[in-house]
Amino acid sequence: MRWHRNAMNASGNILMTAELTLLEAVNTALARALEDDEDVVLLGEDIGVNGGVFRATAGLQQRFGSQRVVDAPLAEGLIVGMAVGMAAQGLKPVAEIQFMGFIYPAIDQFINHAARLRTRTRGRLSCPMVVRAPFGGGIRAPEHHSESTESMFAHIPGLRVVIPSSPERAYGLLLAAIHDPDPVLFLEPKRIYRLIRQQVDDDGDPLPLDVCFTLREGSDVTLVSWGAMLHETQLAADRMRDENISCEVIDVATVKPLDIATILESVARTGRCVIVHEAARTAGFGAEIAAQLAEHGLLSLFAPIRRVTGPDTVMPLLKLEDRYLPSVARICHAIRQTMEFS
Amino acid sequence: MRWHRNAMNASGNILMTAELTLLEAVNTALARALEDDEDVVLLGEDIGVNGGVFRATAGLQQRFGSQRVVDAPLAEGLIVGMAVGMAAQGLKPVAEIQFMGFIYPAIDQFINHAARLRTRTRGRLSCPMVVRAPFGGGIRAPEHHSESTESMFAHIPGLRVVIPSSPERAYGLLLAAIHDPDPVLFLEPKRIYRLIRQQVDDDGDPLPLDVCFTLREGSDVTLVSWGAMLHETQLAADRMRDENISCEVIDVATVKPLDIATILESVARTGRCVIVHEAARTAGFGAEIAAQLAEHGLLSLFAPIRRVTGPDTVMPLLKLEDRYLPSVARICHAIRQTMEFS
Amino acid sequence: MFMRGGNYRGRQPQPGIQVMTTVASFEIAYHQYLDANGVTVRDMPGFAHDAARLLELYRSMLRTRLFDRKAVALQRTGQMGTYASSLGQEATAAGVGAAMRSEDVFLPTYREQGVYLARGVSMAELLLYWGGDERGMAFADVSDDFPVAIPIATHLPHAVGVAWAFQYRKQARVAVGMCGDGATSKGDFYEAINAAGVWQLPCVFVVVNNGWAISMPRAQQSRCETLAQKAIAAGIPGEQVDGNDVIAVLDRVGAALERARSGGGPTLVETLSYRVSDHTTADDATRYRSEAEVRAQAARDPIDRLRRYLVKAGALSETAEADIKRELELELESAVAEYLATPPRGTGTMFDCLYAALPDALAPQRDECLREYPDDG
Amino acid sequence: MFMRGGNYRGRQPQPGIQVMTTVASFEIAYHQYLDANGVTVRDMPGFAHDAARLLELYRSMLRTRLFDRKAVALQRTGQMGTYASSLGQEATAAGVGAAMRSEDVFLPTYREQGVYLARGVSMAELLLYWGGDERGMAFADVSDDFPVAIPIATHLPHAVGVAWAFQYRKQARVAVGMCGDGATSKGDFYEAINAAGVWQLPCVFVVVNNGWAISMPRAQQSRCETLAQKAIAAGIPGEQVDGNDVIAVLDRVGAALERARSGGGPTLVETLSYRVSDHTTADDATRYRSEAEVRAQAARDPIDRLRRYLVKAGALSETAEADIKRELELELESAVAEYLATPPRGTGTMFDCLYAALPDALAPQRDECLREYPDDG
Ligand SMILES: Cc1ncc(C[n+]2csc(CCOP(=O)(O)OP(=O)(O)O)c2C)c(N)n1
Ligand SMILES: Cc1ncc(C[n+]2csc(CCOP(=O)(O)OP(=O)(O)O)c2C)c(N)n1
Ligand SMILES: [Mg+2]
Ligand SMILES: [Mg+2]
Repeated sequence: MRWHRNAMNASGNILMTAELTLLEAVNTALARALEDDEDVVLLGEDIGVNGGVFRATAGLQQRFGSQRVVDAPLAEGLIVGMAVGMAAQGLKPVAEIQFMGFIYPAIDQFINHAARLRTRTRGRLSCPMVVRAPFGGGIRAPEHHSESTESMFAHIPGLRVVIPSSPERAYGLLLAAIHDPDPVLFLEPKRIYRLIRQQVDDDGDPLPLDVCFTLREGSDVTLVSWGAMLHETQLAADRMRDENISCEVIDVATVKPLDIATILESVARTGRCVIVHEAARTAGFGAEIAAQLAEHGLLSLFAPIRRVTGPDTVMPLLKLEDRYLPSVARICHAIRQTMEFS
Repeated sequence: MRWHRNAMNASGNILMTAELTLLEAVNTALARALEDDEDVVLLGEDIGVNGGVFRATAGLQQRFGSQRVVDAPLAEGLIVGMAVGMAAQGLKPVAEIQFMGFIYPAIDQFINHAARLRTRTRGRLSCPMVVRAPFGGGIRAPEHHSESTESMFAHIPGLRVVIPSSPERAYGLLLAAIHDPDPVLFLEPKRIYRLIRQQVDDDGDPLPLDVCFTLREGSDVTLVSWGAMLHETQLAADRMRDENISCEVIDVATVKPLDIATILESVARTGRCVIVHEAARTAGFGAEIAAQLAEHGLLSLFAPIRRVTGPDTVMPLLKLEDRYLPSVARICHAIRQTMEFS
Repeated sequence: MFMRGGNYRGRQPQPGIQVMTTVASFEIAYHQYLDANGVTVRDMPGFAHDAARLLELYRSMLRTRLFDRKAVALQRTGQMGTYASSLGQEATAAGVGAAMRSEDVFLPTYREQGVYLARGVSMAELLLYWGGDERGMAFADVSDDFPVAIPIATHLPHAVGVAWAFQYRKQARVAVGMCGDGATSKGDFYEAINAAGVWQLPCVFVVVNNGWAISMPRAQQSRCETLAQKAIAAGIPGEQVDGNDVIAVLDRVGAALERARSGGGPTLVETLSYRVSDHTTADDATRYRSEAEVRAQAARDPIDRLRRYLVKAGALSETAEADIKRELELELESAVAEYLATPPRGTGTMFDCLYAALPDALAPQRDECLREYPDDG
Repeated sequence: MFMRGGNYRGRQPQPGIQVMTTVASFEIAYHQYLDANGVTVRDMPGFAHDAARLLELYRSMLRTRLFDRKAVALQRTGQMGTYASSLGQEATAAGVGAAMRSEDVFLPTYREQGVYLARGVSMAELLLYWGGDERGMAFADVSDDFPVAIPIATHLPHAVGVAWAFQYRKQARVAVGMCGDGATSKGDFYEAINAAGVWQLPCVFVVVNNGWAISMPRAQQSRCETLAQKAIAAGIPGEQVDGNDVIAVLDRVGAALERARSGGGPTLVETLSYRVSDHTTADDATRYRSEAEVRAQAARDPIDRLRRYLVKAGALSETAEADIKRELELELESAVAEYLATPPRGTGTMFDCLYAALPDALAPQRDECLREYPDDG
């Protein structure tokens, strides 16, 4: 990280600005949250001395102590379940699941507890907790390390599912998730952990949850994506410009609850929509967006809504994983099909 | 059960026909499978002497012995994990999860193992197993006993998700699931376990998996549903007939993999589609069907695709659960909106 | 539980010795004060010399029994949902309830109304919950206790988290997680006791071994001789207590709470009791267990046991007992009236406590809901 | 593990007695034959008098070490994916591999290439798998062994299911599930050993306690004195073995297998070893443990230990050793060549083994895939 100026933001926080990777932005946001609120506690496997297998928590235990940055036994159900108990006591636990492929022992805690503790007690108890997990493929990792199953979590009432796609949004959305009074699953697209650096103000200011971010305006087709696939989606939009096709690019960012209004408004203008995600197609979150467009935006549509996604197969091991992930070419192909439709 | 004739079917099996409830049809299919193949073994909590909390396995331990109908310790992850091991050894375990609300500790086994053992070993090992679970609301049960989360499982590559909606289909589809060489999640709509009796031939003949069943032909609108909601959907179709609206009713039956062809073909004729499911709307399986229609059937559509579903809230306790479940009135309302759309 | 040895690292076996080295050994203790006839089998603990304290325990057990009986009756007459009675297990509930302080946090299953009542949850609230209304878990007078956990053993990791928060904030509070014998087969149970051991958290796990998990007898859950010994896997103390002896329960759970409160770490207490009732009102236990077995348990009844002791000790007269009963009946009657008079939740309230504030995305669904059910808000 | 008492049901404490009753007691044994210097500390088991058998074990350990070393080298030069070396743990792998019969079923984690090799899986297959190709788990010569389980402890319930199938079919076969010390914190581990106990299944659980779970030292996983004592929670035998003493491993795992095979039920064996390497090639262990600790382990090296014993016993000459090494190097070289020459899987094969037959619903996706990558089938 290269910090390069100090100032203050409106709320009087010291403002450090640096060119950060997404991973460093996560680390910076965690440090900020630990600094600002002693109810914030990090919990996970290998997050302490080791600083996390991706280094997302590097230096934090050294800086904040082992009472604030806690190495847990190897048990994901326990980790998320403990977070529920801590949160019910008013702490703000931020749990790390080492890879999304190991989150499944904890689904029970998400669906049967975290997401409904407030409902079940009519507001007497609540769950202000965050579970962070790196997800997605493309880093040549072993089996079970590359899947994207955000839509399974997006189906859980009472949960938020947030996915940053840039260092800046990682910083602002993670702080927002930690401040949020309800449970948030924060999925970090590990393929772009170190892909780009971006100027990030460490001013403690969150970005809004529950809204989509329009990354680029365009008039011919709306491209909707989230997480790492926005990288390819943006490249596809660049390439389309050369073909005189103007793409609007939307980062969904908060997958649940979904800000369909922004997408509808865009598609009302462009009349065309291509949804890009890495997860398997069937019952992926693209389906929900397409369904809402088919329900509320049908008359705007000039062409079928296309989904460019991973196939409904098991994510293959590293030799083939690039063939699984939607490529720029595949996205371009879908955009062209959409444009040519009549 | 009232058995009322004996005969033989084409394959020479003794044919018993009876008026069965869905629950009895499940029991009959299990008995048939146990009878026909000693590799079939039942496994679950309270399925033995007690015959299952819904009596789905009533009498089976008495008849086939405790080596074939096995009471397991209280551990769902273990039960499904054991089934993987048994299936890899060539047995055909049929595991029962007492309520779908308790299946989540086993999701890890579904997604990381059962559904991919064949892929991971390139066909050397496979998982010919069935997991049965009663699901859905409407029986005034305690918390966590009423949810429907089929879409979470429909997202898992390599899995089949099958949901019967009548005694006849329960019998035929369950046998098909047991014969299937791959893992099947078989979800039983407990609200209609005892709702109607239907003539069922205990002939050991499976029904086809991976296909939708058209329950009623119609020309104005296609109603797509599965499981218990087909009951209300059919009632709505009846009611619409009085309003001179002709409904085609499709039972999806196998949710994964989805037979979209049947639905597309129907909507190509009717131009209108209402999808009805009990599960929460967002990322429910209705989204996948709507998305595929928006992709492949857009030009057929005269009106937006409507989804009539449970809201994205926690399923309330029994005092309000009827208000959560899509009512006949709600379905009729959506049909009328669809018909009136212009 | 006692541990000897344990420090295996330093030890090396001697050459030529034929036996292997023992690197750790353990014992599991069983505690009882009153036998089934209400006769003391051991010197009484200090608190038991206070008759008022014992009468309070007696009243607590009776209160639970009357509440359970009423709840079952309401269910049978269609005025309530499925209900899980604790008939025969009242001593465990009363003992745990009396051992805890109000600032402690209780994390129960569905069969611990007795502890909730001792904690200050009202009867009307419990009836409301079991009647199918989430407001029954809003608890007017108890702020931090957890709602009933229905998915077996899933609340035990919560207890660890709660206890972790106490330790972090240096509060002298204890989290008490209760579960059944069946629950001890679940990974969550084990992960929780193991983690509580790692951090030496102020957490007490009470396993109510009532012999059955629906139709599964205790012996089919695990080959272990006692459930208390599961503590050994977590390196924490574990012991067995006669769960129908309220004095033993209060004494041992009290000791575990004291140890936890003063930094001594977690304990697992197995209370041996018996589920005299069906599993729930939806169950028919005659399908899987003999009536003889159940009848034999009558002799171990926890309320009779303490009554005999108190009567013999001259601490409980017939009139005193009648007074207690009358008072409890009155409380129960007014609770039932309050429950039955509770106006229904409006349908729209389904959306109220889902998130701290309703997200925009859900507003249309709420509107749709209120369009269909406009009259009840 | 020994059990005494245990039958608590029949016991009643005597009135007036101040101590509580002990209802169960347990001991955990530790086994070693060769000390770190290769000196016997105990009379050798029968098989160890057969020099050829010991040489075979020696060769097996060496084979694993050379394979690991080569795999790491391939990874470092970009010719393979992330790899988990078993450096320092070869005795456990060789012992388990030698104890099993070919008809048994092995269920490993990612660090047990040594056992796979002993089972007849080829080096080229293992390289293919770690090189990122599922065909490496298709195993030409081993039919029933499970593929590597990456999600920790999730394969132990599979072992229970496999063992259940053996028991059901009355086959004299054993399922062997291996996992690490970290894995013992997971509910799956516990649920599996508990269930194996309930049905007394032919199942052996080998916990390789190598001191670390990535950066977490063993002591932070659990407060228990030994991991072997976790068996007590399941009511099954558990014992500790020097995991760097291949003779002890083969002897004790062999005994457990024999007991399992003959209907005596499951056993948990904890083998004490040390992970000398980084966790995987993606890890840097210097971030969390001292080099001094690692260096100290050199003295416990399992291969050196057996070599010293064999040399002293006159069973291993320098030329014999050189011959073994040369032979292994040749095998390795040809395996690497085979691996590197394996033609890639066609992209369309992603769809091939998903189901027994490709469902219609997936055909368009397969077509789409082949349109994008037409050249490789
Ligand atoms: C995870 C889970 N699986 C299954 C059930 C269904 N179920 C409810 S109670 C019960 C038995 C519990 O037995 P035990 O823990 O001994 O408690 P008890 O009912 O005896 O108090 C079962 C299997 C459940 N609630 N949760
Ligand atoms: C369920 C799950 N959680 C986390 C991980 C990530 N992970 C891989 S190996 C490992 C440590 C395992 O330690 P141990 O069981 O001792 O085995 P060892 O690596 O020492 O052989 C972790 C946490 C995983 N693979 N699975
Ligand atoms: Mg019980
Ligand atoms: Mg380890």
